[in-house]
Amino acid sequence: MTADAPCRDEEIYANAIAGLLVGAKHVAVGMVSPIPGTGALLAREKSGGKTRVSILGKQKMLPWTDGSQELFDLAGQGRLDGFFLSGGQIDRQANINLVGIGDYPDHKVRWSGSFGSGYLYFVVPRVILFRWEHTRRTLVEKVDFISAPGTSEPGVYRPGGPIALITNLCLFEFLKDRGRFRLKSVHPGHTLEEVRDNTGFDFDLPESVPETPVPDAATLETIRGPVATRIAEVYPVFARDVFGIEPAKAPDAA
Amino acid sequence: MTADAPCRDEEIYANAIAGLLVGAKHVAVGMVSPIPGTGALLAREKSGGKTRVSILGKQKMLPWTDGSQELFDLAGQGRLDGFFLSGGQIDRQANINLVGIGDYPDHKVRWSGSFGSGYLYFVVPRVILFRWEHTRRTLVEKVDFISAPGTSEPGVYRPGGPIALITNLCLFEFLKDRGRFRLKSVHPGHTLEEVRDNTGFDFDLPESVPETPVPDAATLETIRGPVATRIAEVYPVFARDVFGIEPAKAPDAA
Amino acid sequence: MTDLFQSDLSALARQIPPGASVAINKGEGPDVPMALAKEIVRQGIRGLKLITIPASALPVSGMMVDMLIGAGCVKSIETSGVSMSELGAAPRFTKAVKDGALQVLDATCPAVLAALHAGAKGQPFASLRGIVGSDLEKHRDDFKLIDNPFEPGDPVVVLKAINPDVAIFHARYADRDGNVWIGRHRDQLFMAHASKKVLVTVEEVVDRNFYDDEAMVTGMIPSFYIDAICEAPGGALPMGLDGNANIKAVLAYMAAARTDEGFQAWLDENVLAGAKAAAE
Amino acid sequence: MTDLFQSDLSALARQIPPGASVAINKGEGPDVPMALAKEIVRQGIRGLKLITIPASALPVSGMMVDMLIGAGCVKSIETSGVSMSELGAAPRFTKAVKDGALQVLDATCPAVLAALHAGAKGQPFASLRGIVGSDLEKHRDDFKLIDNPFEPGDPVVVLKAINPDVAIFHARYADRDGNVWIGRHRDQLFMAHASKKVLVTVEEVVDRNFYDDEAMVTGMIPSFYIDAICEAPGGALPMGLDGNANIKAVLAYMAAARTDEGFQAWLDENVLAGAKAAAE
Repeated sequence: MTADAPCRDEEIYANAIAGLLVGAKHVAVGMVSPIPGTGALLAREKSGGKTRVSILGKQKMLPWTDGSQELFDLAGQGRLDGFFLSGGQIDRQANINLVGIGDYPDHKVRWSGSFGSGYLYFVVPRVILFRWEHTRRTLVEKVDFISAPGTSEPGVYRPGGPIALITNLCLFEFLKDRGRFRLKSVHPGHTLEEVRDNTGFDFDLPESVPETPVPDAATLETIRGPVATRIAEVYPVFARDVFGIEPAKAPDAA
Repeated sequence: MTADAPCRDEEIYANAIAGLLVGAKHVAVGMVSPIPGTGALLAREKSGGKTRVSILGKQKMLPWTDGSQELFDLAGQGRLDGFFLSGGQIDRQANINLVGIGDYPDHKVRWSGSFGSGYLYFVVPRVILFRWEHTRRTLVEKVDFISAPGTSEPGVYRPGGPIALITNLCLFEFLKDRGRFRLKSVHPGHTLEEVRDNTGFDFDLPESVPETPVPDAATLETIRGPVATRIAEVYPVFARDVFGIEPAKAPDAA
Repeated sequence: MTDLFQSDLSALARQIPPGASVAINKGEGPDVPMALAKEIVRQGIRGLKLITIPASALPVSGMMVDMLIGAGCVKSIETSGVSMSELGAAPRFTKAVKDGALQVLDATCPAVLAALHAGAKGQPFASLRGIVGSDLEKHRDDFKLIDNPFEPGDPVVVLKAINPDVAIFHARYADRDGNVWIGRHRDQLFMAHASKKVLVTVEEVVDRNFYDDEAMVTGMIPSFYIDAICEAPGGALPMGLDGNANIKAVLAYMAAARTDEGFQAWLDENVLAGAKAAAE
Repeated sequence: MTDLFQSDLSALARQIPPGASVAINKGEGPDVPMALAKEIVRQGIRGLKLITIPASALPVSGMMVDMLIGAGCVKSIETSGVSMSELGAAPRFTKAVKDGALQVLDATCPAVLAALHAGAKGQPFASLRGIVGSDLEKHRDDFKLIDNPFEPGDPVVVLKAINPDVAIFHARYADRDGNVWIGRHRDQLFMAHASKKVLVTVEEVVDRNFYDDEAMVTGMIPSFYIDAICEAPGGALPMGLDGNANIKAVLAYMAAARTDEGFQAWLDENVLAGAKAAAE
């Protein structure tokens, strides 16, 4: 893909994510998170390599030497600044549900599971939530199951938590003190009204709502060059669909 | 040293120790325990290699791949059958003191410390106590500091504990139910009276008191051959003094 | 040569009793015991309580767990997640939960790891930050919220130690004495330390002793943790030795496993065919 | 090249604040940071709270700790044991305790390791079997006897996590990017994970990146745990690279350290001489 090709939504999202990671020393990217991975790798490029990015899912791309526990130990030690979480449902208070719809355990719909959320949400200072489907089905008043709570009562050890939520319509920031979201920007081609109509919970508004910036030419070149090449090693299907590239090594050579 | 040389006391002790380890799968030997090490290695030879012996103090002789914790983890998992402990003081109830004489922390005499005793004494099924100086100073009615207790109250998790105590005068077995020692045999050249005079606590007696056996010629050959060679790698000074051999590799090549 | 070696997978699988709790690792590397899992299906071992260390959410590990569930071998699963990663949901897992045919003990990754670690040390429980106020805590008898004994007013979750009956995994090498080389896949080491029985398939048995080579010892599980080993080249397929999954094979499985009939046909062709042929 | 590298030991030692808690490993291998310890003595850093992982009871590690105590650098020591192994007692340690000049926090090895491990995970405490009914438990505020939350009536000791201010050790290699190779000396890895600052001397800095070689990665501490590295060939002497101590040198130290005057003369000759010459 050349730098002339029109900017894709995924690139706008990744650019917005990179903007939330300025100054981070170490960012990890969890499972099934190709756009967050793209955003984190972009942050790394923009930092001149100072931001370390560890992408889960492929052992040889990880710096660990102590097994799966090392990601969590690193976070527990306060050495991990950024992480990403999603949710089948996300609610007004940033509670996330990765387990299923309906009463536990008799779900109408069962999702994969809570993964590291029940821990990392508490200890990583900059957790970025992402959920591309922005509807009243996904962004709800109250989740059916709390995989991890958005806020904690006073006295609970909680150095970490959500700082933002990005969707296919907009970017929210999370106000820790108020325990609720505030709209930060609306993506190009979408409107505040559309955001309101499709959000199942109430949120705060700034005085004026800006548009989410489109990445400049240099940023696009970085995304489509070194970032795309690296993301293809972990997310071959995504890289093929979005950047039209194949990983250097065929992923299906068994 | 040839098999004709007279049997040394250390060889009698090692032979008695080996007799306590028949059928053990894995025996570890702690720091500064050359005679227990000799006994354990003899048990290994007699088992045809089935009894594994891990001697602490020299990394390259240890099978661990998970650091110092592995010995204790192995014991915690119930995979370690035998271990050795000593004490500056050992009392009637098999409490051991590795810390010092007098009131803690203002000791008249300070020893090195409790090492793994506070844990291993609880979880290793066959702990063999050794204290070569058999006097009323070392074998006391009540220790000044309990590094590790000989018995525990009902309800305390305690799969392990002492099975025997060997000294330069005799071999005691420990009666768990009664929480006290019973004399098992007196070493050649010593008497029951001598044992009584030099023991600071009361102990049970069998109907008749046998003499601790002297190792036979084949056993002596094993001790002075493969066992001595291996013990010299960890305890060069001991091996020189007792077996008159030098380690294959000079230990003081820095 | 040690007597740990078994000549075929069936001898290995026979050491897994029905109803056993079985630990399975994450599958980031070529360590998914797929060949052994297929043998479990062929032998019809049932009632298994799977424990994923800490999740089965990569294409091949997800597929293996999904297959065991679909084949009716699994009674419950303790996990932080089951999926095929970016390829999609695990079809048989999803269906079994919906049908109420599978008990899920929902966890979060570091909780599984911390509890396994406590088990590996022979200790009763581990403490873990986080979890407080989640629904995970509410539904697990083996997660308890206590007051930090060192700081009153500080609520902390403690997790009961996990000691699986059996751990199974695939590894690159075993030496002739039964030491198993895992490289930096430390999870298998913790699984081996924590489990009562450890069954391993290896790509290759090599005629040497790894203790002779400090570089190999560093990434090795000593033989005294291992109960049986079977040489099974390609035992992690469709996970390749280079750590890349054969995505086409996983997608073909997923397509078939969308329906009961499709799954059964896939099983017949890919798992049971050999056994049937041998029995005829 | 990373900016972790320091050109001399003095720059490394300056990063240890007076009064810091300092973790030191057991010293079974050629990993005793003796050269750095001597620099600590030269700089007169005082009030240190040593934590031995889990003991300092081998000839060279015992000697190093004894020297630091004798030189007045140490306020307290948390340890499971200090000695020179079969060579005998640690003379300055023994004297300092008798004089009431050193606070000893007596521990048992697995308690130190479990507490350090909890610290390495960022967790508040660890559970450990044993200890119950010993005098260790009675004298430690950071050991507490609680009722097992999962089994009422089962008393268990919990240990407060240890997070040292500084960890120091010697290692065989660092690569050009500051990754430190420790082989199977895993204790250093836990120390590095648990400590707020990690200062390392290495035998040799090699012009490569260990991530290119899976065999090296397996026994490596990644650079992001390391705060400063100084190349110091022979930095563990009198512990040799082959893991054998120079016993004559240790015995000479022990003979000298029997008296205050003898110890001072040994220090003058073996530690301070260079500094004095440089200052003149």
